[in-house]
Amino acid sequence: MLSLYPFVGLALFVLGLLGFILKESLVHKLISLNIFLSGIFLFLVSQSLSYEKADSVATALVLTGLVVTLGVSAFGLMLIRASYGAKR
Amino acid sequence: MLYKGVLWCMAALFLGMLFFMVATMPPFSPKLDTLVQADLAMSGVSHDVTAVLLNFRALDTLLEVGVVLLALMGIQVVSPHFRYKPYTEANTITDIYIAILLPVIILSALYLLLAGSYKSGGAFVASALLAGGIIILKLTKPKLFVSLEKLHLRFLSALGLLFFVGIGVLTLIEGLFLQYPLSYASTLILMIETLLMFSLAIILASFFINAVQDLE
Amino acid sequence: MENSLYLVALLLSSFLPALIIFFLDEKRVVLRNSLNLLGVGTKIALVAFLFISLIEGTHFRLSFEIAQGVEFLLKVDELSLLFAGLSSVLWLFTTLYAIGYLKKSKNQGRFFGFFSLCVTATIGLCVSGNLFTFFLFYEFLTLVTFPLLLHNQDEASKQAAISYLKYTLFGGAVFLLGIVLLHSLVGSHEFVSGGYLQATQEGDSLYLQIIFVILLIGVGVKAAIVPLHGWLPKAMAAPAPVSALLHAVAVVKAGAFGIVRIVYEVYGIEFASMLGILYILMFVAIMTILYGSLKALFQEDLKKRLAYSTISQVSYILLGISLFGPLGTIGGLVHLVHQGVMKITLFFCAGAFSSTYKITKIDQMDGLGKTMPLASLSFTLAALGMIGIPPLAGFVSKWYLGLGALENGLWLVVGVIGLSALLNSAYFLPILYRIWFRAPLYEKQISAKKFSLEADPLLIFPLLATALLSLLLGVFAMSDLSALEWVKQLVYLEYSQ
Amino acid sequence: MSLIIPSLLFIPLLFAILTYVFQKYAQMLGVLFVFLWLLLTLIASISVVYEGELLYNFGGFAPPLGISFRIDGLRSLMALLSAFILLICSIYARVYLLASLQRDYFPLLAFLTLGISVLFFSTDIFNQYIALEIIGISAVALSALQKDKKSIDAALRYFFATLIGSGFYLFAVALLYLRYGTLFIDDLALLIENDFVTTIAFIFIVVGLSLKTALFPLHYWLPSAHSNATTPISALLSALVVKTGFFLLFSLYGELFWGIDLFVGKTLSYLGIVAIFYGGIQAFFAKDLKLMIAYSTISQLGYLFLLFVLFSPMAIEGAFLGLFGHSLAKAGMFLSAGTLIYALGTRKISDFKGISFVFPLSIFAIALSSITLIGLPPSLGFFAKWYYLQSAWMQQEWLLFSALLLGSLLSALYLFRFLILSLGSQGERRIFVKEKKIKILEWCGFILSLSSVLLGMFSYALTKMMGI
Repeated sequence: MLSLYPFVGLALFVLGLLGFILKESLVHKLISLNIFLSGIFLFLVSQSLSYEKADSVATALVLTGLVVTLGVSAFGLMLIRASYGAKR
Repeated sequence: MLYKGVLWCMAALFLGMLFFMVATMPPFSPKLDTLVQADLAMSGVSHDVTAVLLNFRALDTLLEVGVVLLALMGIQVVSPHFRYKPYTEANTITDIYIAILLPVIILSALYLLLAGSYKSGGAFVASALLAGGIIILKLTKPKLFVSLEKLHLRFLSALGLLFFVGIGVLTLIEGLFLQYPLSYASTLILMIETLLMFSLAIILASFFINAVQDLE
Repeated sequence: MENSLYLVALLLSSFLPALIIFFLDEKRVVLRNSLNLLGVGTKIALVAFLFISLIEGTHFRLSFEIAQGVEFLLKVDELSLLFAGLSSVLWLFTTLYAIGYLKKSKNQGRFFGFFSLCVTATIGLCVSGNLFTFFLFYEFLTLVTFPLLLHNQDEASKQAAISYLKYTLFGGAVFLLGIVLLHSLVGSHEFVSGGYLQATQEGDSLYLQIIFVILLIGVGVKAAIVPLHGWLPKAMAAPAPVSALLHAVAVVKAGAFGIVRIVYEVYGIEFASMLGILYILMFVAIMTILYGSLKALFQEDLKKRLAYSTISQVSYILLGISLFGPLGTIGGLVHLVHQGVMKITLFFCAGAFSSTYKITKIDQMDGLGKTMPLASLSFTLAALGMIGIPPLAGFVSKWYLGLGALENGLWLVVGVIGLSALLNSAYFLPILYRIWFRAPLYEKQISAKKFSLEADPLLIFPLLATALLSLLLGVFAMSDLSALEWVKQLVYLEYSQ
Repeated sequence: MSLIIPSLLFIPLLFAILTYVFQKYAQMLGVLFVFLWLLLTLIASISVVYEGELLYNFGGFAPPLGISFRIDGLRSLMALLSAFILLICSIYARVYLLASLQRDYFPLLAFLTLGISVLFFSTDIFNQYIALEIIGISAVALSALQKDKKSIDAALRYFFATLIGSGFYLFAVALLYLRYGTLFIDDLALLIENDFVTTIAFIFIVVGLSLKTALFPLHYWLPSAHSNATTPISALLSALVVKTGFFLLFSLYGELFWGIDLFVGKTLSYLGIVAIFYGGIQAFFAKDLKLMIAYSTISQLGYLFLLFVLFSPMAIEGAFLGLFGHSLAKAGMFLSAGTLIYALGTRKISDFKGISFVFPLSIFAIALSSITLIGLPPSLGFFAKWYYLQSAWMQQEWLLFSALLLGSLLSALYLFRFLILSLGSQGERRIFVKEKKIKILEWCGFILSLSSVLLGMFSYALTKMMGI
């Protein structure tokens, strides 16, 4: 039962990581990181599908992880702005 | 350029390896899911994900709300440096727009919150929607919350978490931390969810507002 | 864990005053001094008590395991009381002297605090029951002597302190290496009369010989054996009480004491002589004695001359140890005490000269006998003792050393002792000549007071006392209470194994 | 004792909220909190000593479904140690920081404590992920506390490093969950097999956590973050935050991957050796005092990673003695150095010439810390190396053996360079800030440094308490 989603998740994971390394801009880096984390979530939730129903614990983990990522990204964004702001 | 090329090649190899790993991975056996379904009756909610989030693994959720609040603290540590004055002129179009949109947003948020007990949804989704509403309100009427005292704002944003912890401490009287008595479970979860929605909406909106609010 | 409280009290009697002094205000002179003296008194009383109890056969011991296989062990035996008695009595005199000497100096609180800590470390060394504990106190001693050397806070004392630190830390590291090697070979054992290596001997003798050399280097830095003596002459930049402490009470003696412990109670004298390591020790001792005496001849500075004299005199102790046989051992161990008493007198006198007339060079000492008769007399007594004129203390130790050498038929050693006595007279007699037979450079300042000593009474009293002590130790050497008698008891124990 | 474990969780959380909401009383509440926290961890340690391992199921659901906390000797000791350091650093911060910064400091500190507590005690690998994020964000926010350009940029680097690190960890958690269907570490330990997925997960855990622990090639963020943060925070970061990553790596390695590891442990150890020398050499050539201490942290962290090739009980005891010693000594060193920097208004090492006459206590504290870092007896650092050396000897790891000895020599070199400089004669007379509060600051550093040396005397008791 191979579905496409886990592979997409992994691809996002690797691309996000690559973007993080290659991009110069801090905002790009942060977005790359978000893609990277989203890749993990997509992978986790799609790989845990069985009989077309997502595993409840995996879903809960992803939801929790999403919220954590949200908080982290918001903080990171603000740090980046502070860094640019301090430059001025 | 060479560096980039090498990196791309490595990434491709890496991805290939991961693909190989997934392809050869044994199929997932939802052991925990069966446990969840078995214990669902004890959780006080009918939706399994909500049961996991707010009962079986409530500690994760507690900490996760903590992370969000922590992020707000972090933001407030670094934000006073670059606030700028937003555009503040009154505008009829936005006024009408907000008057129509806001009730819809609030209603949908409440719906999402209540739906959490039997299907996908819940406090976080609802709070995201609500936060969007608050942000729109703030953008269109920048003066609106200025008079609100900082202390009250902080209190409101911490309220959900405080309530959650408080419930945890209260449950210590009878049993273990966050072990809801079965008869109250659904009520407690709903109360927690409601307050969480409220606080999280304020926190999420503060994420945004902290960056744009004027210095006064 | 028998009577462990007494051991703790013994250490605390100088440690607590130190701690309190650190927190005292600089101006609370009286309180500070009385605390110090209280500590000294307690310590001497405790040592005396331990002495009596030990004769009655009581055991004192405190142990607890620091890490797996490494024990922290304190115990009292005859040897430790010998050294503890010496340091606590001399501590009394040095404290009195220092109170007088530093009367107007700054940072006295710091000085006396570290001074007491220094004594704590020395007493800790005395009662250490195994090499590891010994090492801990040895390093502790390094650390607390360091601020004392730095006391004057000028360039010279800084150089001295840094040089001291370099030498002793190197020595400490080497010492530790030796201990670890020994530990990996036979495990950690406590000091036993007659040594424990023979009983547990496993490794080949070459390995044990190498370890001995390593240990010797480690401890020898503090004992100032050549070529590890470099820090000692430089350390003369410190104030006189510190020099007295370094040479007589704590540091140099700690090194010598360590060698005594290693030879007698780790290796065991018989095993050591079987391994042939005594010859190494003897060679080093002879080199040091001759080198120190020769160097002392060419020093213009009084304290430097005394420092080189110490280098050579301390090696008499090593020489005594290296002579296999009870007589040599008696000579070495009793010299540990006698040299301490005589050398501290010399330093007290040097300090008194320099604080009264700013005399630091030998050629400034002309006619001091007239202006400072008491100090000069003490100086003379101690110097004659160092040379080995009977009936002074130095004679007793040299006599036994000579006997020990003769017992083994080591004519070379006898020759060295004789030569060194000649050299000793060559560098001490000119000073005595200058003191007594030259016209004074400085006229005695006539004090307005009716009765006045030549210097501060607190400077004069201790040096008189120690000079008297060195005389008494020689004259009454055969009495039951003398150091010699105690050492004889001790040696009897070591050789009866 | 059923209250002790939940209170280890909710007390920090409660105080985080209270100090955040009631900013006016933040300082008072914060100080109350650190004392309370020390008391709690003390009670926890004592009850572990008397009752053995403590277990607690949150929500009343047993582990594979719910989340449980476990406190054993090692964990309780780690918590106790961190509580002690937190206490001293907070007292320091209470005096050192401006009141406006203290308002932000205490809530973040409470969150950091929460993260540390959850990370140490939780038995659920996803729960530990959240703990990692909590520690990460609060540490980043703390290091940006000063709000100047340098510290914010350093915090940003740190932020990205820690985020990538926890991302990797999350990926590994996802893989383990998908492979074995559980998040409970004891279940995983039973189920774990040596297959491809597990290996990949293991590598991700190792890379992610060594990024957080600043192992040699992944250390790039540490020097700037630790040296640019304000002093009490540098101390916390160096003493506690990096150690949490190491602890998690250790516990996962010990419980899950030890049996199936083929080469990763060796690689980690050899990287550790490189780190020892790289950090040491960088520290030797550092011009900036705090930078020197930060590089010394990199070097000292290398010693911890030597554990992964030996991994005998003795080596584990050694590693944790070393960890305790380094935490205390490094915190003490940062605090003392911070005091000096505050008093002189400069961070250049060459400006500290002759400072020992002005601030002897601080220099003494740094010297005591150096004793621990070099590994001279009777400090904790000595016994750490003692156990390590014995372990390396028995397992005939000669490379490690010699690295341990040479590493000590290198630390001695760079530490003595500073100490001897501080003993030198002062150049021109300079004006020092000599306020009353300097005394308190000096004592804070001194207490930590002293305890790092004196605790060595009790290392046998400590290793017994660890119960390895």
